[in-house]
Amino acid sequence: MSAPAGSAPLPHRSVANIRSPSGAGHHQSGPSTPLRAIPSNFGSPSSLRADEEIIIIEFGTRKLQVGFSGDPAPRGCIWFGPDQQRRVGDFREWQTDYRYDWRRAAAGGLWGKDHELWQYDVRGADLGLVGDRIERALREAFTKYMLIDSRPRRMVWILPSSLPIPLLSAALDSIFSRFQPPTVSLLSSSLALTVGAGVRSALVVDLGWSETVVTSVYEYREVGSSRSIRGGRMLVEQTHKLLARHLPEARGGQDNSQEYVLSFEECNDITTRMVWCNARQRSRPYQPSSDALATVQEQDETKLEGLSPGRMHGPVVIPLKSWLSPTSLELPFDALAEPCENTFFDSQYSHTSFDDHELPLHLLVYRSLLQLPVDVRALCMSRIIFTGGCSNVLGLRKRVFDEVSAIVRERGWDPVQGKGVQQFRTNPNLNLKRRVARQAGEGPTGVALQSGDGEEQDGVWHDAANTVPEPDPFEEQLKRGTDKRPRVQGEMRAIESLGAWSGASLITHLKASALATVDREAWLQHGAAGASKPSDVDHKAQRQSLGAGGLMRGSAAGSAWTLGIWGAT
Amino acid sequence: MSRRPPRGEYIETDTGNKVARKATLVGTQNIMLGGKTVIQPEVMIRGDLIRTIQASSQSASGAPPNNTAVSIGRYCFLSRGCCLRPPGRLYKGTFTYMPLRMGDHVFVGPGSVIQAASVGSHVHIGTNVVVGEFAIIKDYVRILDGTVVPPNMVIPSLSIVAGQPARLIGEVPEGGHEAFELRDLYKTVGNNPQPAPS
Amino acid sequence: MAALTPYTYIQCPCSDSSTLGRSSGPNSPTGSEGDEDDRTFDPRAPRSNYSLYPLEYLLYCEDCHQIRCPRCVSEEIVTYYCPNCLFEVPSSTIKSEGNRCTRSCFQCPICIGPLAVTSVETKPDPGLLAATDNTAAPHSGPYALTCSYCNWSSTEVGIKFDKPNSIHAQLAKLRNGGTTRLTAKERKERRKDPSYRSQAAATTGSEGGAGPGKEEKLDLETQFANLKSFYQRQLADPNSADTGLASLSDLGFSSPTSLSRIMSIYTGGSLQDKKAKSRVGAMREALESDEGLQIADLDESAAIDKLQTDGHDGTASTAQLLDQIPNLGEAHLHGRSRFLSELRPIPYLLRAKRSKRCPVCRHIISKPEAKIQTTRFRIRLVAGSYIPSLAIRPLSLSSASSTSSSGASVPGALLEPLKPTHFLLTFRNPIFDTIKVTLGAPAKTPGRFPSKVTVLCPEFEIDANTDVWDEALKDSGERERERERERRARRGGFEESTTTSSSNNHNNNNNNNAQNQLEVGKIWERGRNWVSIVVEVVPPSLKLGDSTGDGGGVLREDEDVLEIPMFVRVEWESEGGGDEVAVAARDTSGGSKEAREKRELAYWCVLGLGRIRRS
Amino acid sequence: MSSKRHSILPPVSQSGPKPPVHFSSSITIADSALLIGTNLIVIHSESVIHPRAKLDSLAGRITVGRRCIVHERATLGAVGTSGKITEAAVTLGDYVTVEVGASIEAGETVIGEGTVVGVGARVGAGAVVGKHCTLTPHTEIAAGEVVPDFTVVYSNGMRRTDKRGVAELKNKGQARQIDVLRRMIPSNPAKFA
Repeated sequence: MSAPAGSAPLPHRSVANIRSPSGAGHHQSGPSTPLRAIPSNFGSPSSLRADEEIIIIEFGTRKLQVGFSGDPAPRGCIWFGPDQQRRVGDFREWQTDYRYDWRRAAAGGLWGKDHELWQYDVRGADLGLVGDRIERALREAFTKYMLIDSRPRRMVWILPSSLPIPLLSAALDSIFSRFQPPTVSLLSSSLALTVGAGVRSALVVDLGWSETVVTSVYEYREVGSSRSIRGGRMLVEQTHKLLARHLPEARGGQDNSQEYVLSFEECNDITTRMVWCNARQRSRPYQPSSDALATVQEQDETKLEGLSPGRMHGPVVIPLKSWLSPTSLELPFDALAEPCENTFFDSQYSHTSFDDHELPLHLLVYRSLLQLPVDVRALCMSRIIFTGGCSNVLGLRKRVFDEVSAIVRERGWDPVQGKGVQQFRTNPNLNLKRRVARQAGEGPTGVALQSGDGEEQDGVWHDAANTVPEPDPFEEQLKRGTDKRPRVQGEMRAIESLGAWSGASLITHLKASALATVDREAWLQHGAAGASKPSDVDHKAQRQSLGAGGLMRGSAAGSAWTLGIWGAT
Repeated sequence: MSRRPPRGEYIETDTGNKVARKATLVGTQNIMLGGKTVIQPEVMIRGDLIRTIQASSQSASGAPPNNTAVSIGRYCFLSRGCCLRPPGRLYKGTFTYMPLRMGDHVFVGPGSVIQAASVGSHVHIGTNVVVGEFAIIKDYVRILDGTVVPPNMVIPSLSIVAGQPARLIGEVPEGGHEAFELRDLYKTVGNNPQPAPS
Repeated sequence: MAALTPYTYIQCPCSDSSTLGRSSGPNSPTGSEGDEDDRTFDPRAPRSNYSLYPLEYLLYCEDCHQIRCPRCVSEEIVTYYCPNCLFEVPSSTIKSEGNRCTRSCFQCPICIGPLAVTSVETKPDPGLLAATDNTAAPHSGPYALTCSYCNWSSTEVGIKFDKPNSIHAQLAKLRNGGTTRLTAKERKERRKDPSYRSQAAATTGSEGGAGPGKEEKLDLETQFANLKSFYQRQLADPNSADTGLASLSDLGFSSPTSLSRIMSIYTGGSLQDKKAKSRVGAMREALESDEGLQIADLDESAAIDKLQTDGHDGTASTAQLLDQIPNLGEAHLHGRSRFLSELRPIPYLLRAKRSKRCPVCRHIISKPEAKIQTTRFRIRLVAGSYIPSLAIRPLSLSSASSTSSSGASVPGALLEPLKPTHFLLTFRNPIFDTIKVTLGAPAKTPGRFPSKVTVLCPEFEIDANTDVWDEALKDSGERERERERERRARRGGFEESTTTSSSNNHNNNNNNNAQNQLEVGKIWERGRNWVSIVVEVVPPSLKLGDSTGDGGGVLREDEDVLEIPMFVRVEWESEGGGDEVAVAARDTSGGSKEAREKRELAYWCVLGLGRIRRS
Repeated sequence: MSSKRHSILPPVSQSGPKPPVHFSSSITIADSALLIGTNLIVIHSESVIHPRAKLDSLAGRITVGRRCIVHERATLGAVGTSGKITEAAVTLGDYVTVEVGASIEAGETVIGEGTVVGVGARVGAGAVVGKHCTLTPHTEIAAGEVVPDFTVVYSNGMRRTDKRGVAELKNKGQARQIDVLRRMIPSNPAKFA
């Protein structure tokens, strides 16, 4: 057992702390609060360590996927929901008369929020609570699906590369103190996906819950990433709107106060079951007049490509239980494509009218490709990986793919004709493309321009720009090297990945090291504060993508370790 | 014995069983009570549904001892309005009932219908529970109110089940075993009941 | 849900350490802000739901003299078994089989009821036919899994079996729709002969079209296997394995110097002979399906049509999808996993018997017998036999003191707002030493609707639980007599009033004489090893109106339940203990640490008294 | 217990008038079954009425088809929400099983052939349940609701279609069960005639 553990009194004994948990809270800053004793007292003796059985955990906003390294798929998947937040031994959810009062929850401002582990906006978030949730979910996974004892095991975490540090450290805190993994290695989901697809470069389109993130990976390194708030949550909200619109107007005045007329659970269910996505319409010009309405598109959906001609607009009956009075709703099948249309494409608006954070998917993909240097783009565009919950929306992947290829056909990769300075400012495409154009030419000079609109993206973005000069020189080498071994590039192509979890399982199984490896003792002593920022490690690192140095230092546990890309901010 | 002038709502047998006069016991000769068992009013036990597979010749009248249809252990508590009946099924082409066996310290909540093949000891069955035919319930099992245990389901020891159909929702914690003890409850009913301990 | 029987939750002290365990770097400014302000424990803070336990969930370490909760014990597996067939499963096979029963135990994908094997030909009613005697039954194959609750049958997804036993093995080889699937091994062999290709294309075509050209559609398991072997081939290095590994890691995960490395590698790779592939330099991408590369098939129009034709009823609910295990026998079912036709029987998850250790001293505090059929425990140190149990009863004051009777005299009745109500808390001492109990409760409960709380007697002693045999071999007669005493005592505490509580002999009840009216600092009544005191609460009125900040104008779930946090400190002396109770009683600032002979246990608990009537 | 009497059967409260009945000769009806009401009660051949089953024709005629089994405490013709008198209160098709404690409210309520009404299930007045349906225990069918053939109602109101196609086998099974029951349940139609 570690020295501090031995010397420190047992937490249980010290009454003062128990009496006022909050009061104790003040001690938090102190790196060696006696109460740390407990964690380090757990089975530190290495004899108690499980024979290398590495546990892989993929963190999502709504679910946790857990399994053993080397397995093709996770053992268990825990979704977060209000029922998990009850006290132990509270079985009310099983009482026949009990119904979760979602209206109250909705009134409390959480319509669906209680189905999320965390929100990326950590302002005012109770991080301790996040830790508790993770712990409980993990415990359930361990006992129910993995059937493992509580000997300390090494862990590999798969995280979205945009995860805010407070959340990450909250997670690390609770896991380190409750499960005592000797080390936790961090992997970014896009990398895991790339490996899971068998490629070295890819454009990962993660149609996630809280947002859609397009990450370009080049030679196993994230060289660029852009995101849009158009994600699963928005889709469910849209579905709710759709259903609400079709509900009979006899809604009952008492409910007008309510923003939501249906429960999140139900809308979510209907979304996953019934919502689909229109194929791209050949007939439609790429930029419709901004006054065209979503409803307009409905009519000509029969002549959509990829749909069998014989399709009639048969109505679909959807039972609704959570409405004031349980009923069943008749919808034209095509109406069920609206939510997807509005969420991900909004094609009735001209593409210039969107802010950076709310770009429609096809523009998002196109632009993130555009931002890439030519050679990188060539590789990425033929290695597009769709992932995330919304990739299950039937037809969505194809739609995005087609839209993007259409834009490419129309404009190629040339910068749009920009005129005037203010337009230069307002139209993001403009400077982006110009930058790319330049970079393709002479490289680094692009940085100056780039910094203009980097605000949305955290560190990674800048790296993206900065990495540009590096690939170029050896890309010629590459070309020379591979002419005998042709690499598919330059053409739009989507490939299938096993998924982030399985990718990570592969990586771990092959004993490749992670972006960052956090040592338990080190963490418990210093916490996130102890993590040396990649920049501090060496200045090259900053210029490297992925907050490099994470790997090298991290593996040398103890000394100077980083949080990899997550430490980059 | 029910001929005797009613002296209270319960018949108390010499083995300590307390059987409400308002209980409906059909085919009592096929019902075995282990003793100290409480049968509240409006309970129904179908002792007449005996297994016929081995010798279909014998009718319910000439009852050999092996003819037990329902056997109940000690300190069981059958609440008002519950119903115990042997499960029946097609076996090799012919239909037969099979005996329903119940261990000790089994609490059956009001309005529940039990058609299990066997119920272990220290089992708590809540209110309005339906236990399907040939279900097997092991020891120290808690079945929450309104649960529907589907036919043929096996519920392992120390489980907490609920739902329609029943599913495992938890395990009985180490400290929870004593709660299944029914001796105290036994005393609280009868012709001269004593109040429950605080 | 109006009625609510009073309950007690205990907060395991370990959860505080977890609060503190969170090193709050500069990064987590808002850590546990929930109860930063008030010093009392708030049962309604969202976090407390994670640290509160009913007494029976708690264990106790005799060596550390501490409560241990499920969060702070370390577990060890004693036995694995299938909850359906109740067979023990050797730990060796556990991992390979995904922790699921490999016999014929399955759950219904529709309703998750148990599935039974029934013959398809002469279909008997599965409701009446138990799984077990199919073997005995005359009729023979094909067989199907059927649910006797919702009448689902595996034939609905086109799955039938030749043998009634070892269904798990048979199912592994069957796709939905009945087409057989090859294990990775077979696949390799089959890949040799060309005739297979066409057939493969045919089978896979049904699932949404095979990849372009000679692209072969791999199921997840195979793709994973192919990828794995591909990477291993790439990493394998005749000279030294570690360089091989290094190549992936460094390339992969961007060490600062990776650039130069990549350069060298690619130059190295540029001499292209077959052997070069196996060199460090040749770490390349997978190029074909044999290497695990899969071209995505984006055309889902077929599925969309199916969605329209099948409609809502043809799709699986999220709950049903949740219970499914990842179907490794299929390629990516991106949207298609939603259809009922894609559901598969769910092999039962195994369960495990676990023994539990104290994390600190590593002593075993709970150990069940290994045999599955038995429910005995070798060791079972439950908190209930070490810390005082607490029973709550609404108290309706008899004639004597009128002030606030009725109210909640009936258990479960709603509490009247703004009306003083009394509850009787009965503490029962399970241990064989006299214990001293000190209670602390906030005058006002935290939360939006604070209720006033007064513990009339916050400090008292409980006599030892003397009669070992009594508890040990539950001689009902004895307990009977005891209870009898209590009962009469409760009815006004006449009888056998003797000297004040001191040592332990049976019949001494502290004489709180006659019609016990509420006296502050006075015990309500006392028994052999129990004491009951009175708590007076004044429930708030649940007036919402001006929305009090968060949560708006709506009453949150359980906000109408009157819960009072109470800090319980129990002190006792294990034999030979010096008497410094009085000393350590006041100062809680950990003077207790030093005291050796003196034991002390302190924890928060939450008393749920009842629901308050809405106003 | 003294083996003289084979049952403890507290007297049934024979409240109300004794209804006119029309029994097939081949039926089995326990003498502790409870038949009340004013309208005709028709029971077709080979059906079995368990002890303590209650047939109430107060709100109209009760018809039980061939080879039906009405288990103990089941109620046919419970005067439910609509207290109105109808021509046919409850009509059971052939091979219908009404499980323990199930109740079928009066008012043109129809249960189709081969349907099983599960333990404690409730069928509202005027509901029409199709053929070979399965109402799992505690199912509630609202008044006036129509349930198509081969529907399975499970888990509080979820519905699906029974695709096993075992209808005739179930009927065979029912026949066998009846063979056994009529040997066990002492029938006493005379009492009600």
